[in-house]
Amino acid sequence: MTIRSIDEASIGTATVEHLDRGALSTSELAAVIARDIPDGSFVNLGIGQPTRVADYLSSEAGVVLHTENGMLNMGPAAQGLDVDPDLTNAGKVPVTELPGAAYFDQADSFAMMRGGHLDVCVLGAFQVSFSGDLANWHTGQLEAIPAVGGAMDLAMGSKVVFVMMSLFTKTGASKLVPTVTYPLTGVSCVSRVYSDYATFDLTADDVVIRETWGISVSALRKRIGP
Amino acid sequence: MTIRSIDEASIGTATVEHLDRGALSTSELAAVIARDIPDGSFVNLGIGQPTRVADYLSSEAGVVLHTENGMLNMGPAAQGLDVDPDLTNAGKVPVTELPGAAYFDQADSFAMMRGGHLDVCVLGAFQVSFSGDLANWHTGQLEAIPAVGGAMDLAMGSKVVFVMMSLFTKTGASKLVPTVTYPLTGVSCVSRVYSDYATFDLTADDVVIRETWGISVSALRKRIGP
Amino acid sequence: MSKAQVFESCDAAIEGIEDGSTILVGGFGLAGMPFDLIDALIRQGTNDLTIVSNNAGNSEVGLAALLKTGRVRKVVCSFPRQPDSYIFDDLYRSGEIELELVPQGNLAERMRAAGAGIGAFYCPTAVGTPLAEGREVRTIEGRDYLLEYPIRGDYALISAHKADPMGNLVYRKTARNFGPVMATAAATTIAQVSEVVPLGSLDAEAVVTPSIYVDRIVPVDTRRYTVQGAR
Amino acid sequence: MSKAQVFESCDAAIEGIEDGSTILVGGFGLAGMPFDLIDALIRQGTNDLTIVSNNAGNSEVGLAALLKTGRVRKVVCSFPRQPDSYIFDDLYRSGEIELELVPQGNLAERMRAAGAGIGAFYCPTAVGTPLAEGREVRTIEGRDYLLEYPIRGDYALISAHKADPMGNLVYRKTARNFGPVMATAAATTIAQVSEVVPLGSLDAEAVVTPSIYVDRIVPVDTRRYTVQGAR
Repeated sequence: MTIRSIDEASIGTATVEHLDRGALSTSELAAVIARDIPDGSFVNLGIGQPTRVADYLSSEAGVVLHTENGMLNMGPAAQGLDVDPDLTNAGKVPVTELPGAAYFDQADSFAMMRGGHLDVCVLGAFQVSFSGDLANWHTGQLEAIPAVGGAMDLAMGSKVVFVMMSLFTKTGASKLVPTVTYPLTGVSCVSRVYSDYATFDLTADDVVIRETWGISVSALRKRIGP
Repeated sequence: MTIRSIDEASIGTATVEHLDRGALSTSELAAVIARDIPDGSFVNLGIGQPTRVADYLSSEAGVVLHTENGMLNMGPAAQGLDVDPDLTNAGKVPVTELPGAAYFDQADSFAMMRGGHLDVCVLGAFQVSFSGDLANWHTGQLEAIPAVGGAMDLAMGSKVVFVMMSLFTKTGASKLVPTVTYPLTGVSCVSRVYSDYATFDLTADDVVIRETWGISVSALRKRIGP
Repeated sequence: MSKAQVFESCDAAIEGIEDGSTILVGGFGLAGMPFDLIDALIRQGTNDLTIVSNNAGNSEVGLAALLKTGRVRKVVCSFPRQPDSYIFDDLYRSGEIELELVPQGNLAERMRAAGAGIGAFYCPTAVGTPLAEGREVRTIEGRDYLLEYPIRGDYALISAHKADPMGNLVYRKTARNFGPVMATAAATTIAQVSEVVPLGSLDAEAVVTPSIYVDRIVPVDTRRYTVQGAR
Repeated sequence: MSKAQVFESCDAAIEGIEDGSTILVGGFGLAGMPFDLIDALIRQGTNDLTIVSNNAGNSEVGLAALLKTGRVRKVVCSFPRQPDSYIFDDLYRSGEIELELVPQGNLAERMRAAGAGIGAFYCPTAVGTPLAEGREVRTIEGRDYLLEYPIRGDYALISAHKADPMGNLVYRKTARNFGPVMATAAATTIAQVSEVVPLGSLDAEAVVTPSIYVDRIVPVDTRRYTVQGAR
């Protein structure tokens, strides 16, 4: 398994290096992900940072948001008098419904996920391996209280899984790794990693760098290894 | 396995022999079955003769009829302008709905049956064995076109399975038999047989004759054997 | 991507169905049968089909008319024999059509499994019967079960009552039957409906088939049949 | 037999729940949680309970208040850790409560299997993860699946929006969540509702939980909570 740029694969396009600026902010990263979600897709945005992708999806794109607690065509977060305790997203935040919404129970909602009907889901991650293994539910620390929710179902069920994360830990270690050291959420399930410094396609044979921000491909390779 | 009358079991009641009359008509048999269905039960009546049991259920009894093509609280057959091709029973006969009805799809309808939520189902039969094996879907003739529908699901799913049938074939052979010779619908699934000549409880050890019409217990034993 | 498209004709709506396809066809008897889509499929001339449907046609309409063309290789169904199923009966007796007989609940649950990403399931129905032949048996908590595998369709042809432009569906009474589960089990689901209503006019609490399961919609003039004939 | 009974108080509605029972408790966070039934269970004093619920309580209301009594032996859930789940957190850290962690979809599907008479099923979720430990793996058409068994309840305590006197239920928005599947999976299902409406006033096409799954109903004054507090 190698880490390479797009040009080395000779597929007619080149990896874009944005060296005139720093790494992406979380908002900018959310916008980059939103840009890559095809119009009309059915999408689940994971709890935390991924929910911010919704802010950058235009209504013309017709992307339909699924929330695993039982709804399709979820609208934006509810404000003020629109807050209804019976209408929340998977993060338990009050949200709204859009015309064409549908409600269903948990068995039906997870059947929908597991059955491969969602086009894209965007998840946060502690670590992702070069081959697409995902760790995002448990730090592995003994004193931590484990909680998995729908993470494993989303990781295995969606047609395409995008990860949204910062590329490096606070101590500078890469979170895109040869082998995941945290407890796994799913095996070979991530298709693409969106991070503040770069986006990566994870293929069966390679990690392909698609785009970088504030770092060159060669510098990126050195920091990620192996 | 023995065939015995209730009094031989010494449980305080005796088998009732109605010797002052002939065997039950189909209508009378339907009325006998209706009498034995507890108030408030959820009941599925199989295609054919068993549907006639509905005619003898009083509305005060609050029995709720299930039809496996997707409905609870089915009403009587539809007449004239009430006929709606979108509202039929499992025999494809137009029916009506009662207040408190609910519709559901086939996966949900058969989940309801298989999950053991129906209190009683009444099925026709070609043969029933002393131990409750049921044959009611296939004559076993090579040229016959097989068709099973929901028969096997009903046989295995209901809390109690009643069989409604004539006791003897046209040639006089008993349809309550030591071992079923027709292809099976379900194993050890019948609790009680209602027939024109007698009703029988099928227990783990015995066939208990509950009531007879136009035949004595001793004559009945001789005709059924073994 | 998966957003539903609304078509003006059934012929356009079924475009792309190829020879050799497995097609899930809704309906219980005549209630919920997608007559207009089937008629279009007959006009299209696709051959060597496997049809999954509860019954095998009545009289000479709908599924029976499709069988009559001789383009159906195999039928997977629970109850082919009906008083007016003479077209199927003749094909079966002459060996011109293959039959896989599946108990009705297993037919529904195997399609649900396909739609729900379940690899296989243990089911108590048909244990000890001729339909258990060749199936794995497992005893769980003292009860025997058969291992059943998913049934997937390349296409589902279903009939619903109303759709909105996104593809949300509601049905009418017992015509609901196999439509919702088939919609989940096919790669491409095509629904004929009596009416396409404006977005937002279906009650979100009462949608039966959410839009994610529906690919193509075509409004048709309602034809409903009873066993006694067309109404 | 199985017909629903309408009760005037939650205390009467939960009568008969015994020590050692397994209780399915509806709700996703606070939406759909049967607060009033849980309060009655606390008053009743039943002990040694196993609770199956998506979360393990928030703040000191509902399920959290029940856990605080120390009468819950084990929790089966998918997401116990929440910002305000300090009561569970303390019990777990001090070893006073047992936790079986189940992915959310498996939690729902295992209860569905219980309600639907499925003996076990092969599920792709959690393959290769620590939650696969001890589970049978089977490869079907090149994909690995884990064998999952049903989760049954002695009782289900759920919250719905409206009931009719027969026990048909409808829900409100995402508060529907686990109510419908839990109602199918318990020997006795007890539903608190905002309103009991006259027979015939629920749309038969829009009933979510048919009456057959509901044993006891109790109308309560609606209390709904957000994570920010009671509303």
